[in-house]
Amino acid sequence: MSTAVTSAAKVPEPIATFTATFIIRRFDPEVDEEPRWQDFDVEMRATDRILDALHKIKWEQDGSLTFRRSCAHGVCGSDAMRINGKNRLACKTLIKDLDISKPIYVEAIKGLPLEKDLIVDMEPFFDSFRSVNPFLMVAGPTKDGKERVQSPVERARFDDTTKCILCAACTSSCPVFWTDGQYFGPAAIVNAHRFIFDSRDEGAKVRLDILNDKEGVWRCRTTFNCTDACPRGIQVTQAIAEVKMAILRGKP
Amino acid sequence: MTSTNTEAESASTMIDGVHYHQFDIVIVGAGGAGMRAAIEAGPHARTAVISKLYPTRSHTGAAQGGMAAALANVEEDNWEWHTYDTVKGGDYLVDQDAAEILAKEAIDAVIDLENMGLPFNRTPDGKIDQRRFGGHTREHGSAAVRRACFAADRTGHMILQTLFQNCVRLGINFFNEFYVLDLVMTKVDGVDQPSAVVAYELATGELHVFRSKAIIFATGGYGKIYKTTSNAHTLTGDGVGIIWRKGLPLEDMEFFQFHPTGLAGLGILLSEAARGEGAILRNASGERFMERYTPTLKDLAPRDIVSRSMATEIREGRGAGPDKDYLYLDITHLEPAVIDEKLPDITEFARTYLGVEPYTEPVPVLPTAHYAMGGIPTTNNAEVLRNNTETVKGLYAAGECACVSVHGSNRLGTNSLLDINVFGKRAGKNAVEYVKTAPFVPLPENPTAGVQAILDMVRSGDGTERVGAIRKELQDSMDRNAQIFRTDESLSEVTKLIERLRARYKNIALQDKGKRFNTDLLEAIELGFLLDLAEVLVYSARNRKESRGGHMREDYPERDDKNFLKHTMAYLTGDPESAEAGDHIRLDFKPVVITNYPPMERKY
Amino acid sequence: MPKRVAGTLYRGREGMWSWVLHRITGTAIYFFLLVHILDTSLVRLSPQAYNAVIDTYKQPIMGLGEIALVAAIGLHALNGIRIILIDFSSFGAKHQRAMFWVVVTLWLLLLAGFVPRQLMHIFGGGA
Amino acid sequence: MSLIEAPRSKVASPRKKRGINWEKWGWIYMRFSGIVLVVLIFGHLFVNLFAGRGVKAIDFAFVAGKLSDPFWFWWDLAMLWLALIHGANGMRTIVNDYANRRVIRRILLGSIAASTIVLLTLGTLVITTFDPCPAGAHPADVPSFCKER
Ligand SMILES: Cc1cc2nc3c(=O)[nH]c(=O)nc-3n(C[C@H](O)[C@H](O)[C@H](O)COP(=O)(O)OP(=O)(O)OC[C@H]3O[C@@H](n4cnc5c(N)ncnc54)[C@H](O)[C@@H]3O)c2cc1C
Ligand code: HEM
Ligand code: SF4
Ligand code: F3S
Ligand code: FES
Repeated sequence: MSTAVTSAAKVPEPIATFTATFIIRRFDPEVDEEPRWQDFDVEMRATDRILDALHKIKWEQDGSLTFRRSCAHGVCGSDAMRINGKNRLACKTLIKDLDISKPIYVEAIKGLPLEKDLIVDMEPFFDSFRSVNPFLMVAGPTKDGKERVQSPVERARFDDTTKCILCAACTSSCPVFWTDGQYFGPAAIVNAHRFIFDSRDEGAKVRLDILNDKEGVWRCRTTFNCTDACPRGIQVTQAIAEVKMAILRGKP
Repeated sequence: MTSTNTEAESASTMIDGVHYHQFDIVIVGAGGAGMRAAIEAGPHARTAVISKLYPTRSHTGAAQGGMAAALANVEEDNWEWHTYDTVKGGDYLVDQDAAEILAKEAIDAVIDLENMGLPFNRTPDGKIDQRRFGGHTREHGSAAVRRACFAADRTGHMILQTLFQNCVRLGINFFNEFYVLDLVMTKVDGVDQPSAVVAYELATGELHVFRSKAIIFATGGYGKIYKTTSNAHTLTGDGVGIIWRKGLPLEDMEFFQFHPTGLAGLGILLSEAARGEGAILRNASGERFMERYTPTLKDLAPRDIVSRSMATEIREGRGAGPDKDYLYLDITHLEPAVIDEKLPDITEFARTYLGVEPYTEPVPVLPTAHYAMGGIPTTNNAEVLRNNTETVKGLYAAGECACVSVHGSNRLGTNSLLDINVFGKRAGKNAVEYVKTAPFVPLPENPTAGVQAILDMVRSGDGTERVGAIRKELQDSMDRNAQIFRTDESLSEVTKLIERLRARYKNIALQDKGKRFNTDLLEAIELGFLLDLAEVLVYSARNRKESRGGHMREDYPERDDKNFLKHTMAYLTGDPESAEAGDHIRLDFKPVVITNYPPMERKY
Repeated sequence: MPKRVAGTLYRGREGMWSWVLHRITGTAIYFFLLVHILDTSLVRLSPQAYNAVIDTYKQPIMGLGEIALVAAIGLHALNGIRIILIDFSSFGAKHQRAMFWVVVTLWLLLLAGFVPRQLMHIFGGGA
Repeated sequence: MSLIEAPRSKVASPRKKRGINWEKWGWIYMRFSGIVLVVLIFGHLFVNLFAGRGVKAIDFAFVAGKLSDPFWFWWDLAMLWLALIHGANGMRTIVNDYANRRVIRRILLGSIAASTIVLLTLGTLVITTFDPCPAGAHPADVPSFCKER
């Protein structure tokens, strides 16, 4: 046993650093007429995250670089941004997974009003979220003061969509959302899905009705950008398709 | 700003560029504790929740393993055993009446969450499933018990989401990305009474005064005083710092928990749930070393003991890796299907951040700064204490920023998610009762003066120092000197450093001079709180000349019940700039409440 | 007029590009269809009128245009089937990426069958 | 507040309660018609472009011949309706997506609707009232069966 563990163990190589170039789309609403690109050279290690690079820039080079972040390990949803053209969480994108022989482009997510540098206004996003009744709708508490019963199979039915951290990577990657921002967007649908397929919930009809809207599920053109962008690996397009089918059926 | 209640918004006015709002209850912090309080308060009083982050970004969402409650869904269990485990886990520094409340109300707290929609994992017959966790035992320590209710390894995420969802349902007023920087106190009949909080709006740089009858602090922990930590960048202890600067006491600040299994080098947490599901800690030679330290509970001993054992293994040269400086968490013997069902997130962290495949390889881990046992002292009703016996009327605290104290000198895993729900609810309920009869406390002459002073101080700085550099020095030193093992020498080194850092802090330069989304400015202010809290922590730790729970003094390795079976109460009494910590910090003590469990030797 | 946020091109994958192509081909076919209905309507007017117009379709340049049309319809139709499979089966959603490459393959096969034949028709002998 | 225009356009109507849910039925229609169109269009293309002499075989006589056959009569009629409505609905979606100015959007949607109605009427009339052997036509231009009448 002991030898198995030691031999299987990873021996980290001595830490090599190198210089990576970041081209960041800056926008200071108090100064700039329009966004501009700015280059930064940063000393990095392969295992560093893009968030580390942003921090290094902010803490060592330019304190005015502005972005949101909190948990730094992909569970709070603060730092969705566009890295080399794709929506990613800065804290979940490692330098080693990018081609650093070329500069790394970082810009704010698309389709939401740009506020400053990498920060966008999230209110329209949360508005959509709020409008799908994202909460358990039931007549009242249980009579015996205990939990509602739910079998493991029923629980597994909506497991995938409970993982959402509301980071907006999906919604802001959706070409339909970019067009006019009226579409509810994948994140709202994911959160509706989470309740529509929860066996305890009694509000599926209401939610299906909301999503059977001009700006609802039918606007999804199955471009899969959302699924590719989701840092939680949620099968977003699949979830949307399931909601469409539920609307056609008239029940979950 | 999110305001779902327009009626409340219209109540706000602007005078001299400062916004004034009025509510019955203002909750500072939208983590688990804050939102749980909001759900109690919202329907009964005009309530606002102010948070420096969007609610769902709060660090409650990072909690993984579970929430304890003696539901006895899978095996015999009862709340009395849970109380005992909590008391013993906290090395008898726990207030036992509070622990009893915690354990008793745990059951309702879990059921409440389930009824609100939380998708717990289920047993085959459809009840809430439960798993083992460190220090939770049956029959007073005879064997590990399955007490932690969980939703895969994202229990905190599901709690945070569920609470947020219910706040949406209730139409709670949120003021998001508003940084509360001061608590306004007004002298009434010779006593300081809270009348408002002052917040800085990130988006605009404008100040808001929230006048309120009751104020609940739920601002979370301050793990960022350390470098290696499982805590978020935003956990800078602002709330605790604000209370401190008001001259109100902080309790048991010397006790900080180091979680045994952070990803080596990063501090990202791998939940104890891994060990609850059967993971094993091994040293370089593959030995299951915990068998030597705690033969009964082995890897599921409380965190202070496991972390200390790990540090000992490394010190004695049994660490793994080229520098022998980490250990392994081994789950290779678990079925991949079980791992996928119960531990999907943490295995992904190992893959993403260390490039290790947990199905087949052991994961390099190290203890990581995790949880503040200490904080704002409160009664069992979440009322903030002014001293050992009196409370501050209308001021409440709950969650990690508070110290009830249910965790004593070492918190048991899964007891914090419980804490935020039980005492968050209590804070909300009691505030509602209070505001029914209480009047508004008049505002003082210039309520924003305190915040203006802070802003001027950091803004005016055209010095040469960088915030990032000062913070890094503090964190490095805390990791080196105030971590698992402490001595008077190491601790006083930090005290001296803080003194120097304070001088440099006055000389900082901000590069962002703007008003909108000035995170440069806020990081500077947060650093001020970090310095304050690190200083109290270290000062309290120097004074506690014994080893207990999370506080291990190598120069005083034994627990000393005769002299130190008491809570530390620290007060800011003078100018924090004064050279000696002793010049501006006064330490006092508060007796521990002991009901059923007289202190005993702690063996597992 | 305030400026719109423009950044780099979004680097979507098969799903996004197949959608872009679907839109473009759909639009192209639509405009062709408008014209095609009009010209075919000439059969009601008189045989001469119709024949005069249809003769232009027999020009080599139009012959090449017909290749483009068939290519567009082929891609649109095959991808349309892919979309329908995605919509109505979880198999489709799971394997959408592979299915895109199947669509491309089938499309190439279709063209491989049609193009030589069409070239024969337009450039080959016989009026 | 920001200089950057909010992408959320002002055009879209506030969410209102529906009569007929065009989006849903449109969506269903696109899929249903799509499947049928595969058969119809490829059949059409095969016969007109691929089989025999391809495009060079097409002339009045060819068309007249086909339209006199009830099989092709119904085929073409179905194809006309299904394809035109499919295409028009598709264009409606695209216009809704990209035409952000209310006036422009109205004009475009109006033209799509108008052209669809006109072309459907025209096409249907042509197919249903078609005379394969118009009086006075040159015998060489009409299908051979005209002579037998
Ligand atoms: C990685 C990790 C895993 C954990 N796992 C478990 C577990 O399995 N079981 C368990 O029981 N416990 C666990 N814990 C501990 C537990 O999660 C936390 O102690 C608990 O969630 C704290 O909740 P809270 O509501 O007090 O604070 P938080 O959730 O941290 O919320 C703090 C709130 O205060 C706001 N705030 C802070 N400062 C200000 C300010 N100046 N102005 C305005 N708002 C402010 C923030 O925006 C935030 O909304 C874990 C902790 C971590 C870090
Ligand atoms: C040959 C068989 C055809 C099939 C299987 C087919 C299938 C489809 C499907 C499934 C869609 C919906 C796409 C979506 O919702 O994302 C669609 C859209 C569309 N189709 Fe077709 N179609 C066919 C022929 C045609 C024809 C002949 C035209 C032109 C008249 C056409 C024009 C369009 C247009 C303009 C769209 C809208 C594209 C968009 O919204 O992005 N299609 N087609
Ligand atoms: S579905 Fe995924 S990408 Fe979308 S908000 Fe949720 S976590 Fe983010
Ligand atoms: S990106 Fe948009 S179009 Fe549908 S598949 Fe995702 S919502
Ligand atoms: S910082 Fe929390 S998700 Fe990246």
